[in-house]
Amino acid sequence: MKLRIQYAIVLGVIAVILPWLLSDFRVFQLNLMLVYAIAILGLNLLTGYGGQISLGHGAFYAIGAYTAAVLMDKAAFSAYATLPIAALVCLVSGVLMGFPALRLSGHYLALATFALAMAVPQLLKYKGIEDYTGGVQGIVLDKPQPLFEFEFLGKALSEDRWMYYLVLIVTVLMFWLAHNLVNGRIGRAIVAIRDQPIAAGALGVNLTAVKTITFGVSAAYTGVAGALGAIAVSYVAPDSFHTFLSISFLVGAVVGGLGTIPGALFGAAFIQFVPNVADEISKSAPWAVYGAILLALVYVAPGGVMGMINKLKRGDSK
Amino acid sequence: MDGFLLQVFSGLANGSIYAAVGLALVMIYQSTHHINFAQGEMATFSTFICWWLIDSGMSYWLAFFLTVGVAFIGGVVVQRVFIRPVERKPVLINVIVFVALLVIFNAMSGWIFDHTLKAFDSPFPVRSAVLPEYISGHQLGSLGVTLAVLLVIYLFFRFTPIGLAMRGAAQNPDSASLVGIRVTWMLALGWGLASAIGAVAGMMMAPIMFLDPNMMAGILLYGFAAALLGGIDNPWGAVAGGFIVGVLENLLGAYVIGSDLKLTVALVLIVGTLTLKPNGLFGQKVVTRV
Amino acid sequence: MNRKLTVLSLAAGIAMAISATSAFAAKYDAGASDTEVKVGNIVPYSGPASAYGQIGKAISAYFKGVNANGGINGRQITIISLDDGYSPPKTVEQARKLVEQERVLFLAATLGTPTNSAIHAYMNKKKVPHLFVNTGAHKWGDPTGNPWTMGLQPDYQVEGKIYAAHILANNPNAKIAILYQNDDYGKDYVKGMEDGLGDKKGMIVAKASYETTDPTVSNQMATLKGSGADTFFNVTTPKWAAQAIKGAAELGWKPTHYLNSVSSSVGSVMVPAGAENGIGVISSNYFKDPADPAWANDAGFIAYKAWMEKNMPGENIAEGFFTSGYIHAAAIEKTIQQAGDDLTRKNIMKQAASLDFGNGMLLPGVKFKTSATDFFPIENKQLMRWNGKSWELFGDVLGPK
Amino acid sequence: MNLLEVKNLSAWYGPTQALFNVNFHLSQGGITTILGANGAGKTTTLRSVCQTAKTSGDISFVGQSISGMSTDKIVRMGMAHVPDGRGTFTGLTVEENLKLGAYTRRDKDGVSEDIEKIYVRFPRLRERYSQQAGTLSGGEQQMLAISRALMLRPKLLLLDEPSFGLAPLIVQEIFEIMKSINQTDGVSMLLVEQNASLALNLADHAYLLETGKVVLSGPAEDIRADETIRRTYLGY
Repeated sequence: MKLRIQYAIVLGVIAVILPWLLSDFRVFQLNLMLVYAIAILGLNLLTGYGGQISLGHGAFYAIGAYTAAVLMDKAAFSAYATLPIAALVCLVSGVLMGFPALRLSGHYLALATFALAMAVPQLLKYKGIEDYTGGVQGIVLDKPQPLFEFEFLGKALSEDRWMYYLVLIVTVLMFWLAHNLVNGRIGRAIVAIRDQPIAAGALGVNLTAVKTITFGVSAAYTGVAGALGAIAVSYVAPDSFHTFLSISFLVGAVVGGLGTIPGALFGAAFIQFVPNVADEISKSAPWAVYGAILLALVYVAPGGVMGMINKLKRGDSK
Repeated sequence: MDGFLLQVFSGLANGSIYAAVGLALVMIYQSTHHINFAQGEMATFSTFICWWLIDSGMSYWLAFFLTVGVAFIGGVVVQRVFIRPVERKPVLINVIVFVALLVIFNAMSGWIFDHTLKAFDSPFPVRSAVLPEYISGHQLGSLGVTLAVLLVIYLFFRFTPIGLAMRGAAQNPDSASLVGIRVTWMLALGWGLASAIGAVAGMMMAPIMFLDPNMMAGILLYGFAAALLGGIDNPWGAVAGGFIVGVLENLLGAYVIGSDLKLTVALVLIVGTLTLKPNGLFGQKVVTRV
Repeated sequence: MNRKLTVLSLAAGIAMAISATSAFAAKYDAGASDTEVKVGNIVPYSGPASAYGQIGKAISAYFKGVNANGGINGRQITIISLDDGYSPPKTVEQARKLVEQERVLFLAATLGTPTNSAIHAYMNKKKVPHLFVNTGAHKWGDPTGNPWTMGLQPDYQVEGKIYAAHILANNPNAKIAILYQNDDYGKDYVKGMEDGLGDKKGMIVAKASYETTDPTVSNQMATLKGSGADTFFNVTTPKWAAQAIKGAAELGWKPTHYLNSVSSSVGSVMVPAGAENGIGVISSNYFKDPADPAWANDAGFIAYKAWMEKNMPGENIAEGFFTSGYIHAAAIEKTIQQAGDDLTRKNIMKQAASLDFGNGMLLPGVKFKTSATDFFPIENKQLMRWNGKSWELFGDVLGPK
Repeated sequence: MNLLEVKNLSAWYGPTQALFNVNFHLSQGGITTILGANGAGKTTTLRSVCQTAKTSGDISFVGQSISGMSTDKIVRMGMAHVPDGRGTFTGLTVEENLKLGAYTRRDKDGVSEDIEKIYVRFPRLRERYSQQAGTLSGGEQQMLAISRALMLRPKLLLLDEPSFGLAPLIVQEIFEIMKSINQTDGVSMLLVEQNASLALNLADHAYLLETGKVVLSGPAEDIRADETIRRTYLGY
């Protein structure tokens, strides 16, 4: 146990100092990476631990983002206050989506959520809600301003660094919550349902309740990520939540390692930085490179990055 | 009344495209119990091959059948190379392979054939012989081709030994291998057929929608809705489902909810069918052994 | 050991001296130096709008040619073109990368209305020129509100007004049906048409919108034909424009057809839709369509063709997107030329706001014209009618002088 | 010459090893039965013979080594298999099930001739020829499974617990049919069966498996007469 605490302290120190070692732009990229990590962790709870496949988590990311954007734009909410509300709204929408999902498994659920991901951009442009969502124009938000001046290593506490600490706190909180959830009673029930649903039912696990709650919590995670993403980018528009966003989340979950908590960080780094690399490799087909990497990973290391790390750990510990 | 008939007929025409895509999806589901998310992009890629053949001087029908052949072989190769290694793996890994294939085929279409809009000529006369003011020549033609493909598929599965073997392999792979059927090749054949049907759907659609790498993006969802509504394991059902979705989408778009929510119609259809009637209108009961 | 040190320090001294002296003559902001000017560009190379990536390719090729024969005022121009997949959050990230990481002097010819909206505030806060954005929405020409952003092409509302004026002149009691894309671009055109008609807005009898994810516009066309309109205003992007033209012919509907300039490309719209289906269609444009035989022996086109063969070998000459890139690149080149050695962002903006020049590929009588209060470089267009083979220009050059 | 020769065969059922260096053989035209309690490795033995399980050791059929050969090649050499649970193609009709049995055969008219012979031997199958096989009773499905195997005109027929889940009267009828098939058509059989007394009446040679090892083998009469076997397995 001692070793893990040492890891945690070292990581904590690095996390706090990091933004002062990087330029504003890199910090902005780091913020996006942490936001994606929360979204992927949410998806991981549902797919990695719960075994329910979702190709539509971009929809909850969009709902979270728009909840925050509309509250900040129309109701002059402060950015921080929108986070819990976005979580709540997405929890409810997750549970609502969870009910039909109860009767679906495997391919069918993947299909239903894929349809959701494709329909969301159009729904956001719907005339009926245009005066709230700004329709196709989207909504421009202003970033939360740092509350005090601060200088360190020759760099000022800019909006991005302020945003970094907000995102860092939320990320640590979410990862800690997930850790407890997964190792607690509910977590065991979720995993039991994934591996032996009928046996789990026989042991008195209330499948309906656990599955819908898992869907709700997973949606809430992705919703909070959506809200943070909207604030960090300070602009939302229907075209920001294209179908490929949901695919990227799934890719991140797989690359990082399904059924693992830290895996979400590696997955987030992958979907944040690899597209830029792929863009350099081939201007006309960045997605071909992206797809090829994904295929290679599925064949070579289905356990993802965490799978490899565990294999190394198990390897040398023998 | 005139407007209504126009909507119904253009719905039927669109429906024939959704039916063909739905049929391709059923082909793969029947033989592999997988839903192929890359079906749309594979069809677009095959249609580009046909366009390239025609563009380099080949006659339409020669290019048409050559493309169907190439698409068939392509489908078999894709199954043997990409799908077979993960056959026994959990559903999620398969879904990810399909998604990766979707993304790769889409990018390759853009890379090899670039993004300029391409016209695709139709083998059918412009004015249709039947009810010309409601339906165009090509729409009537593609309706006919879709039904012809369905008939060929029906005859193939009903009366040829390979067709029978494929059905057997799909239902009971263990027994199939015990009567000497190479089950993995049957799955590959299923993919080949689906890819060929997808190519036909693409070639029927390109003259209406004009060919570009993202031609099929919108259609795939309607193809899913068609296959599910009709019954994911029933070819006839998928075709009927396609026509229903086409007409329903047009009528709802024109008269009920306005044409800017049409994708949502497909979403509601898919989720509704899956939850209320999982095996669709005409599908067999889905029985899973404990 | 110390001998080497002295040599090094000597060299450093000289270098300092050189840069110091030239510093007095020329003034630089980030992204400009004696030998190089760095310009940023963002277009969608992937995703749903990847067709427009070809514009970025043309711009980069243009400046490869310019650098080949000496660059501008002795400096090499480095175009850094990034992909945003037409997704606003990605545009924000790429813009910040160009401004803060690559430290470009200014951004130019970024494409798309939602994507540019995402970085509109950022560019003006950072006081980095956001020039010649490749979208016709009305909001880009706002010198007071957003002094660092400037459009290029005539804005959609002006074009809508031009068509409205033509309808009022030629068919005062026309019944107009409009098919438009459900976003800023589509709505700007419709607003332009409505403003142009003024109190006779009632002439618009039917409106139908479509989504970029719709497979076909066949049922919208059916509805519009059903409305009994005799005039059709077609506000669609290339793929749906071709469908609408062909669809109208197949439905046997022959209204006076006005087509928005975004889809007036011969190569990717009129020919695919069937050249004879589009006979009589009226559109407008501000540049010569390379696929149009009418310009076969026009001096500007011949120079353009030579440029294409030299800098973009093997590419399709008929592709209108390359021409759009060529024209945007010409505006960028002119601005840098006029800035001379004062390569500060303020001066770049000043020069962009005082352009007055023509270009071989612009229609005769159409030229770049900007001033401190007019941030719309190109505002005049000429109407043209499709005769089955090429566009025939008619009437005089419309729009403010 | 032995039709089937198995030398120190080991086999795995998934990750667990089920057979440990088993040796047995089957002579031309003979019926050999393999007895043993549940989980003794009887089914795995059959699966090993037709290579649908992971095996090591040598198996030769009609004088040719088939270890490592793909199942469909072995089937083409004339080995048919009536699997445990009958393996009926429930979604196909009775006739389609029979046709699939002859999938590897090229002689069209030979196949239809055999179908007619099956209908003569099993009139109930003729009555239900166009019916979904899943709707047949247990006994009828067992008849169908055996008929499907016969459609191959096999040299060797592997039978996995044909008596499973059937009423005694029907089991009697099935075993009568198997005896007549062996005598009239000369089809050698490898019978895996829990119902030891029935199997021993039919077979001429028997082996007794216990947790993956052969513990006793010999002619069927001796095994039947053996005191210890009767008490432990036959229960009388």
